[in-house]
Amino acid sequence: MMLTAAEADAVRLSLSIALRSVLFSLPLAILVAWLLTRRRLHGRLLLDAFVHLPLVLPPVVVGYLLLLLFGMRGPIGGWLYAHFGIQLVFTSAGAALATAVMSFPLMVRAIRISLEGVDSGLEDAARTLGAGAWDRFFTVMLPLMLPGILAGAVTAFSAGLGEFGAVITFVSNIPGETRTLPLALYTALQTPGGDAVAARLATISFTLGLLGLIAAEYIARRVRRMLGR
Amino acid sequence: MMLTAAEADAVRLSLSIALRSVLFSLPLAILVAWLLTRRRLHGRLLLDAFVHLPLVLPPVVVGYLLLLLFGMRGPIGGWLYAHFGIQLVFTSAGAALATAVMSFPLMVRAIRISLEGVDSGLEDAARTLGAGAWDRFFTVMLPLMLPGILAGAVTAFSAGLGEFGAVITFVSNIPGETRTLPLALYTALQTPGGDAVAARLATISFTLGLLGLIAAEYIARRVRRMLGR
Amino acid sequence: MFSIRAKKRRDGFVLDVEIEVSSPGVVALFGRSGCGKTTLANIIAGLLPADEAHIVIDGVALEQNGKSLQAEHRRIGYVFQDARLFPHLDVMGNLRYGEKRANRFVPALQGAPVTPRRELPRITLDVVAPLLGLEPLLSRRVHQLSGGERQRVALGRALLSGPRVLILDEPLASLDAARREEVLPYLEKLRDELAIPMIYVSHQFEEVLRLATHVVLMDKGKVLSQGSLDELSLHPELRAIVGPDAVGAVIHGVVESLDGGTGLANIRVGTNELRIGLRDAKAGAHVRTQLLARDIILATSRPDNLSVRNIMTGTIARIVPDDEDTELVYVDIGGASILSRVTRAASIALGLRAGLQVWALVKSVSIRGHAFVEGPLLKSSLPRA
Amino acid sequence: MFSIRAKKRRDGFVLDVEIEVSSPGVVALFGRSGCGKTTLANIIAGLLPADEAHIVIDGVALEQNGKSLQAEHRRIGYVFQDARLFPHLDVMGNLRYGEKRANRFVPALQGAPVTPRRELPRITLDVVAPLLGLEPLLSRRVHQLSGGERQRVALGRALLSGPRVLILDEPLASLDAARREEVLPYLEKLRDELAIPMIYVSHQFEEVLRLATHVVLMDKGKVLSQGSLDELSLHPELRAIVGPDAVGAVIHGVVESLDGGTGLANIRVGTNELRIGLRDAKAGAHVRTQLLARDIILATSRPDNLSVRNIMTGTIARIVPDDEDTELVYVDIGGASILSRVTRAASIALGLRAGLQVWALVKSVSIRGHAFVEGPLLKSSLPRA
Amino acid sequence: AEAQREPLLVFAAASLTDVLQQAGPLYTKQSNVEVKFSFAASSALAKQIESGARADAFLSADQDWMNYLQERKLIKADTRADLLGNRLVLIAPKDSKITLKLQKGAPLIEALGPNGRLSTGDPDSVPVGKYAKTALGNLDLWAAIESRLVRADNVRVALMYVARGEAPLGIVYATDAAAEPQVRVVDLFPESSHAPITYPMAATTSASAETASFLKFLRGDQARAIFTKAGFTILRGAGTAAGSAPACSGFQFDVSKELKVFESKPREVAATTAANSAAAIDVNQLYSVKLTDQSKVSFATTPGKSTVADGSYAGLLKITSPRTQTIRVTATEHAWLDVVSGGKLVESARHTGSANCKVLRKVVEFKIAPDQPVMIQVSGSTEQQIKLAVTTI
Ligand SMILES: Nc1ncnc2c1ncn2[C@@H]1O[C@H](COP(=O)(O)OP(=O)(O)OP(=O)(O)O)[C@@H](O)[C@H]1O
Ligand SMILES: Nc1ncnc2c1ncn2[C@@H]1O[C@H](COP(=O)(O)OP(=O)(O)OP(=O)(O)O)[C@@H](O)[C@H]1O
Ligand code: MOO
Ligand SMILES: [Mg+2]
Ligand SMILES: [Mg+2]
Repeated sequence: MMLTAAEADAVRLSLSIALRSVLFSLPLAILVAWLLTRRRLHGRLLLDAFVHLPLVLPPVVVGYLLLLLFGMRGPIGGWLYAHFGIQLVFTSAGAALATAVMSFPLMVRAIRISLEGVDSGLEDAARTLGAGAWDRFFTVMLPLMLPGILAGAVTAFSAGLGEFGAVITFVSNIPGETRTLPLALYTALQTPGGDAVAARLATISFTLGLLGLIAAEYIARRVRRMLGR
Repeated sequence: MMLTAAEADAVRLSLSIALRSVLFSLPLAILVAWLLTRRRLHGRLLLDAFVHLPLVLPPVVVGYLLLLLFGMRGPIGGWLYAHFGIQLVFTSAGAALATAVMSFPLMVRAIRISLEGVDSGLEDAARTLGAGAWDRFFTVMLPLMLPGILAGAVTAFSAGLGEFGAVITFVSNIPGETRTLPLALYTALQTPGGDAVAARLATISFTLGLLGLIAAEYIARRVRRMLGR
Repeated sequence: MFSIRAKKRRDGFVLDVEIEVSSPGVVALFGRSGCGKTTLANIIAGLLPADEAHIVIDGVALEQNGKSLQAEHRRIGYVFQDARLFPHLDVMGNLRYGEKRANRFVPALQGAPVTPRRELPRITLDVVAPLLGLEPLLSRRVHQLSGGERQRVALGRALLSGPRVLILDEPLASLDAARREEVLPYLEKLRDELAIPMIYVSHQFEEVLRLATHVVLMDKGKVLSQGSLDELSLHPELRAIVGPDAVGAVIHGVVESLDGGTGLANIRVGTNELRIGLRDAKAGAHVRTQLLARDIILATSRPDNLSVRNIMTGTIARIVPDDEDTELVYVDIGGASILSRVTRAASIALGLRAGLQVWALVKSVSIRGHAFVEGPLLKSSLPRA
Repeated sequence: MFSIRAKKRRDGFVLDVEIEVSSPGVVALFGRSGCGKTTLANIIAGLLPADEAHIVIDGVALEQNGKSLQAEHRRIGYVFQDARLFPHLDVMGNLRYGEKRANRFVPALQGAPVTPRRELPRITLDVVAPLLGLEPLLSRRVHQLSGGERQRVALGRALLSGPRVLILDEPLASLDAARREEVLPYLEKLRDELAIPMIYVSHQFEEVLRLATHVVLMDKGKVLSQGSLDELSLHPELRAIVGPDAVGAVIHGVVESLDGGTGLANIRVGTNELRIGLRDAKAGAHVRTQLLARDIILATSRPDNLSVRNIMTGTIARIVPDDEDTELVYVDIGGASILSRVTRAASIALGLRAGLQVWALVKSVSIRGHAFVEGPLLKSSLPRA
Repeated sequence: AEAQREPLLVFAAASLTDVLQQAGPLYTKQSNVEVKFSFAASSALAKQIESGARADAFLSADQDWMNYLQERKLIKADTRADLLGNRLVLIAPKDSKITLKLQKGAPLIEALGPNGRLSTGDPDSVPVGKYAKTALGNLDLWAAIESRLVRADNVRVALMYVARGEAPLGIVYATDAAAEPQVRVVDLFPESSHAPITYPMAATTSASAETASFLKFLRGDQARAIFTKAGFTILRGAGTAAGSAPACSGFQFDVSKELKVFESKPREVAATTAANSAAAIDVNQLYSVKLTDQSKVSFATTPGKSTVADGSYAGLLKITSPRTQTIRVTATEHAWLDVVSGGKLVESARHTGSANCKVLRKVVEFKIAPDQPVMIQVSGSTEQQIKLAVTTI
């Protein structure tokens, strides 16, 4: 199947935005997951709730909120623009941000589960060997969480490929800039007789997701073997 | 904060739809997660990809696909209607279906991670004690997966509260029947000056999600204590 | 009774064993750390697929001709090296888990001749709980147990599951001596009265001595030697596994008479008589005991005025060096062989040499006799004597 | 040296111990399964918060006045009852994990007097790997190790981490005798040459005998008794932990002379002399040994023509019943006490009673002497003799 | 009193949310029939009806999706009528200083500033965007502005971008602009610059009997007040009852002459494909014009509506000697009309139309130089056969 220029654009954009969103949110998600598993942290529940916000709110609303915060007139967006010349709204960077925000809870959840699955005895062992909290985190927890992190990243990447509402609301649907596959798909569906194009795009979406899964599966298998499971 | 009748309706609908979707998809998700962790299953990757479809496709597209399949003129929907008088499209049952489909991959992922975290030595122990595959599954795997299942269910429930694109596309936006909180929110946003109402609805959404999370956290803590972690 | 052949290749390690034991009883797997004991146990239990296996236990085929019974249908009570208790159940729940499945239906291996199943005795919680000292633990959560407590619960759970065979992978390693002393008699009972065949993995000769009817000595995945404990007790490789202090001949005897007052029994061993502490034996009962080489004192003339009650006459069969400064002296005491370790200095001083008549002394308290009930189980495994 | 006080309440179990040991060396925690040894070890390591604790080891305060040093700053090499190897690293990776952090900076407990840190000797992989037989395992993955192999790797990892103290929780329980024999000398070396203090949890008296300079006998969360092994070796509770065969007086002696040819050393014990196999000792060295009660033969007249090389004269101090049919006889051999177990029958036959002169016989091969190097570590823990 | 009857289910374009939510309860009050609305994108609603949704009526935001349903015979064609009209406006944030007259060569790009973007619906799919594209095209502004567009998901979002100041300018409907206090209308687009903005409504084939009465209510005074207040124009056809005579009302100027001409019998004529051979027609006479494939037609001047979907029809006609300076060209079908006089495209003076008027779809007025031959270019027609008349004032 040859892609038209517009389709190729959308594919390229989707991949790059999903990837950027994952790369951006992964370290943060790991950190947050870690914070959330520390029993004694104050305001843990609040942080938890905040992280889950994008999950419980409709994507469009998240898009609106992002616009309020990260728009050029928003408190954060304005500051970013004034100081760094960074513009998020109507750009692919903004699309990556919206995607990251939407998939953040999924990522945190996945990582958290795997974090909880790590035998605390091993952390104890590392402590007695002299590993401080950060050291332990990087040398014991992180490697053992790898399957969970991977799962979280794949979930986020896949979800990122399909992200729609928050993206279209925050950065609109600009060909070559923010028109990702789902937005192109939506555009096609809005046109009477656009079904054939939509089907094509859906197939592409699906194929990409599938490829991502296969890759993830392959990596996960290697990781699992490495961890001796 | 007093709710108007329409808001109360939306809250009730959202809760019931999210709950029904979780209850409906949970057993299936556990089954699928289990199948997916069995290394030797043929067509595992295909099943995996299929499960992830709703994640990689934009919700609106999923809604259209559901409409094509489960609409009264669709192959499955038509059959269901002809034989059982079951109508999914434009009903809250359909909304639950759409919600379930959308959150299914999240649920499966969460359950799968926790499934992989269960010590296979314990399964071996159960085998030598005479427990067959199903017996083991229900008496050893399932209880040990409980935290993951719970996490998956909460994720799904929360995501269900925020589900929009697939629902509005599949079952439309009918007050009292399918107008859940996010749809009501959307409707409010379409109305000039509807921002205040939208904000109210967003707050309700968020509060509900938060309550669910707190409940889940509480249960999870008890489960973890029960499992001696 | 046990007919086990198994091959399994793992990276850097090859297991290739063949164990044939015609009589029922307890097969001890003995060998150095890493020699493949757990691997073999897992294959027998059906938890690890072998490259090639033939496993028939108690007339029931578990694996043969490429066909293999599922682990859950093998009725093998397995006490793992790590206890593997279910963390979501309390102690009672763990015990009940086995008990509930004790009466399960178990299919036969396809194509195997269906042997009428020996009726297995039911072991109940009432028996197991006090025996293993589990009563105070019953409502405990698994993570609140100490290492030894865990192992006891695991043993109880396996016993309750109605096993046809028990596999015990170093079950007593984390128990203290007193607890071990309490559990061992029950394992003996299982063997003698309930006639549950066992495969027993251990490093402790003491345990093997009390339980085993057949010993398999393994090394690097191979069977080095197998046979009765008597034969194996003279095997040189044993020293490396059990340590020099546990070397000593295992001998059999028959109780001639008992002195209820002193608790000493007169045991006929070959042409000699031994007096050892043995309260529960009956006259005529078979007794097995190990005379540790370190405990045997040799004299070239009959000694008197000693607290030593056991003086056997015999002839030195041969003398072999043990370590740098000691020698092992094989003494034929008429119908049985015993081993004595002496320092080379003493050997020279006494002029020990093959053919010399000697008196072998051993304190009664140094000898632990273990009565064997004459059940169907052990008859065939008893020695010619 | 060790100053440990800890209280901890868990459901159904209360730990309340106080251990004071002024001299460096090896403190053995001894006690029945479930008595709280692991709990105490975890508190000392800083892994389990105590309700109340005061822990000073080697002059370094780890916990006091409600202030507590983090586990990672305590420099405690802990070998866990379960090995706890890192599954994502191979054996080499596990060993290196400790080694890499051996030179880490470690803060002092706030408010504690800063004692100049004794320079700890570096233990390197070159030493540890061959010693523990780890070379063939280095590139193995953790899940490919047998139970014993895991334990050896864990021990190596702890040794490499530059510990100030070692806590060993039954580290040898899953090793075979030969491997144990190989590891024990190294633990002795650690104690004597590297002067690494240890807290050693074990059920094996043999291990305790060889390593411990101070023994803490625990029961149900309390310290039953503590002191030198000599004192403790006569404690009745010991029997339940180590079993009747391991009961026996621990005595100290000084090497008088050595016979290079026979490998036997003459040891002065009180007014008597013992000849025991001891190759590596020098004249004048201190030797500790246990004379097992089961090994001691009593005679009422001097015996001859025996392979027994050790005949001590002494007087019966007292006789106490041991079990139903045996008695423990305390014999004063001039400057030391030894224990002999005799059957009641023999006791009656020989007319044993307090005040009677007796000859105590023990085979040289029955005695395992353990030379103590006269390092700074042990001087103060050595007995008056 | 009457028992509560089955509620009506009305599927309506999201942009009608506000007005219909006001109108609904009024109808319920008067008829004791509850009306439920499902608001979503017209496309989704159309497809839902296709999938068997039991909606009684459909109110679309554009003709396309109504046509979609009509082709599939899912609406009662005789109930279809254009209910409302709207205007396209250029808006700016309330505090913006921008002033601009929307005409050819207007400094729209300049008004956006160096980085600013123009916010409107996605021209590829969202109706407001499609109208904006046509209008900008007609004003020769499209090419320059295309890359500076913010293409919103729907008109409300486009409006919000401007209201929030994220975009300095936007193109939305007059109704939306009126409802949002944070924006200010910079200028209205000339009506001639785009096809009329109309909201058709129809009863579905599965509609309950009650539906007709509701549709009638929407065309009544009570509803009209709500619509007018919101800024909608009421199309003429909306005044007459559904199903009766053609709803030819709501025009913005007097078209009685045209209506009359359209009642006469048409003459047949075939439009030609080249300017030099254009078929001559008379004024004040109704013609039935046969068009040809647009791709085969070589226009004298590029038609004002620059991009035209494939498969549409076109053709050329000419009037030899008009005596007046003002002519009106009227056509039945939804076609684009250009008048070329003296080799130049003549800009339309004003136009009016009513999609629900079966007879007159579009009346466009042109000022021409007298006694010059006038060329009429028909393009972008969805039908091959259209009715057309040129009238003189
Ligand atoms: N999963 C595995 N993959 C590869 N090799 C393994 C695996 N598990 C164990 N081995 C190796 O197989 C050999 C036998 O291991 P096994 O666990 O059977 O020893 P064992 O006799 O039970 O030892 P121990 O007394 O220490 O428990 C060892 O050399 C071990 O390293
Ligand atoms: N997490 C816990 N919560 C409550 N009680 C516990 C917990 N862990 C252990 N215990 C109890 O505390 C007591 C001491 O346990 P500990 O593990 O310290 O024993 P131990 O002396 O190390 O025994 P072993 O020799 O069997 O390893 C035991 O009775 C045990 O049941
Ligand atoms: O009301 Mo619209 O259909 O978003 O232009
Ligand atoms: Mg093993
Ligand atoms: Mg312990």
